[in-house]
Amino acid sequence: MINVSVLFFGATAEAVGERQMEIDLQQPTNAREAFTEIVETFPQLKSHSLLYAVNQEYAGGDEAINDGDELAIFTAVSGG
Amino acid sequence: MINVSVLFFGATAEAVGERQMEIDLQQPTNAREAFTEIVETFPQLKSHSLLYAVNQEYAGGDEAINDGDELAIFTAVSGG
Amino acid sequence: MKTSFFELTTESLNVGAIARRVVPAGCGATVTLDGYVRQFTKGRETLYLVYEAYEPMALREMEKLIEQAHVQFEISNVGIVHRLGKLKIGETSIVISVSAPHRRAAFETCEWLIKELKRTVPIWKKEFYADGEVWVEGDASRDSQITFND
Amino acid sequence: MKTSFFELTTESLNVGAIARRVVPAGCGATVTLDGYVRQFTKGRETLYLVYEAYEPMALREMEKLIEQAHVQFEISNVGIVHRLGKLKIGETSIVISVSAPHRRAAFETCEWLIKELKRTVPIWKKEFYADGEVWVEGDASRDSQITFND
Repeated sequence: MINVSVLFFGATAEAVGERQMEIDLQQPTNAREAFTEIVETFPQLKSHSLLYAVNQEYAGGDEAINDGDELAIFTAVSGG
Repeated sequence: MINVSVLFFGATAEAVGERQMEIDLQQPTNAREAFTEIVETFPQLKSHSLLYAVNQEYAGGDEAINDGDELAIFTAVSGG
Repeated sequence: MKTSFFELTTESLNVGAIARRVVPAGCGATVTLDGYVRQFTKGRETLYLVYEAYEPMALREMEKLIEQAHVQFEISNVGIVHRLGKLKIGETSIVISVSAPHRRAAFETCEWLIKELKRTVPIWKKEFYADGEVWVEGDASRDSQITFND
Repeated sequence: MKTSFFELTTESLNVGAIARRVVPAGCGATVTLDGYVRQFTKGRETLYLVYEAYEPMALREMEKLIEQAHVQFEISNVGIVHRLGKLKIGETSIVISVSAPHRRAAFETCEWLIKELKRTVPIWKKEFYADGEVWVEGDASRDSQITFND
């Protein structure tokens, strides 16, 4: 088991009802597997088009996930 | 004879030593003829690439020149 | 990076002061984009906005944009300041200011930066209307977007 | 012309204030060009500058540029302010600010306006160096330029 932080912003924070949580995961193979598991836990996220980040970098899916990592799930950005 | 004002700016004012003068001209056929006559009076202007205006509009050369008109002779602009 | 800078702030933005900070002595022109809260979007009246950021990641992404701009364009300095929190109608949300020896590069870089910022920097806008509120979702055109939850 | 404006002034220019004056409620972005006195031009050090204008004609030409911009581009407002008289290094000589519903038009129009202003508006710059002074002559690329004194 590894422990990761998961951050939500804007629409995803509103959908999940939390801005940050600690989650235990079976050691995932990669970011794709980790995020898929998290989104299954919060199916209300599925109505959004989601972006993912690992340790403050956009994740392509193949990144390794390690204990203590900071994961983030958010919708397409709308700053400017 | 008609009487016109002639204005000079920047490099042309410096070359002529005046910023404004009243000049009497034999009724010129057009702006080309008027400006040619003025420039002949101040040959020191010939070392510059000159632009001309009649009554605060760029002159193409064919404009009529009338008594009381405001003529101007200046170099390519360098504002900005 | 020279004297380029990138900041997030909840204070109101002074466009002229930000534009001035990117000016080096040898430079010819500064181009500044000033984005602000519109009163009407598609006919609907906005009362106010709230901007929220994933702050450390937003700053990293802004820094990357500036680094990339210095590689791609002949520029001197860049300043990017994005405001966060609640903004009233007409208040400035973002200022991007680019100085360059030649104005063409300043225009090009400034336009490139706002386009990229809207695509990559993790900041979100919530619009508050008389009859509701909504988190605006971007057009999700990031190249590397992953949709593996589908 | 909406609330567009064009001015000549011997006072110092406040870039932010000028940018702000062109902002209408429905508009999305303002792009501002801020041109200022360079310290070095082709390696030669400028001490200060003097700008001189054929004022009434300059204002007419600026007005024409703004009218033409409103015809050619999808913009809201334009502000052009050119400073005259003596300017120190780093001081702003010109501000052109364009607001538009879409930023592309604001960038495009602002760039077009400075290019045209440098070509058509009768304003001249005199550079003062440690060892001399010179009236700068533009590149004389006006379409209608007449050279009948040759």
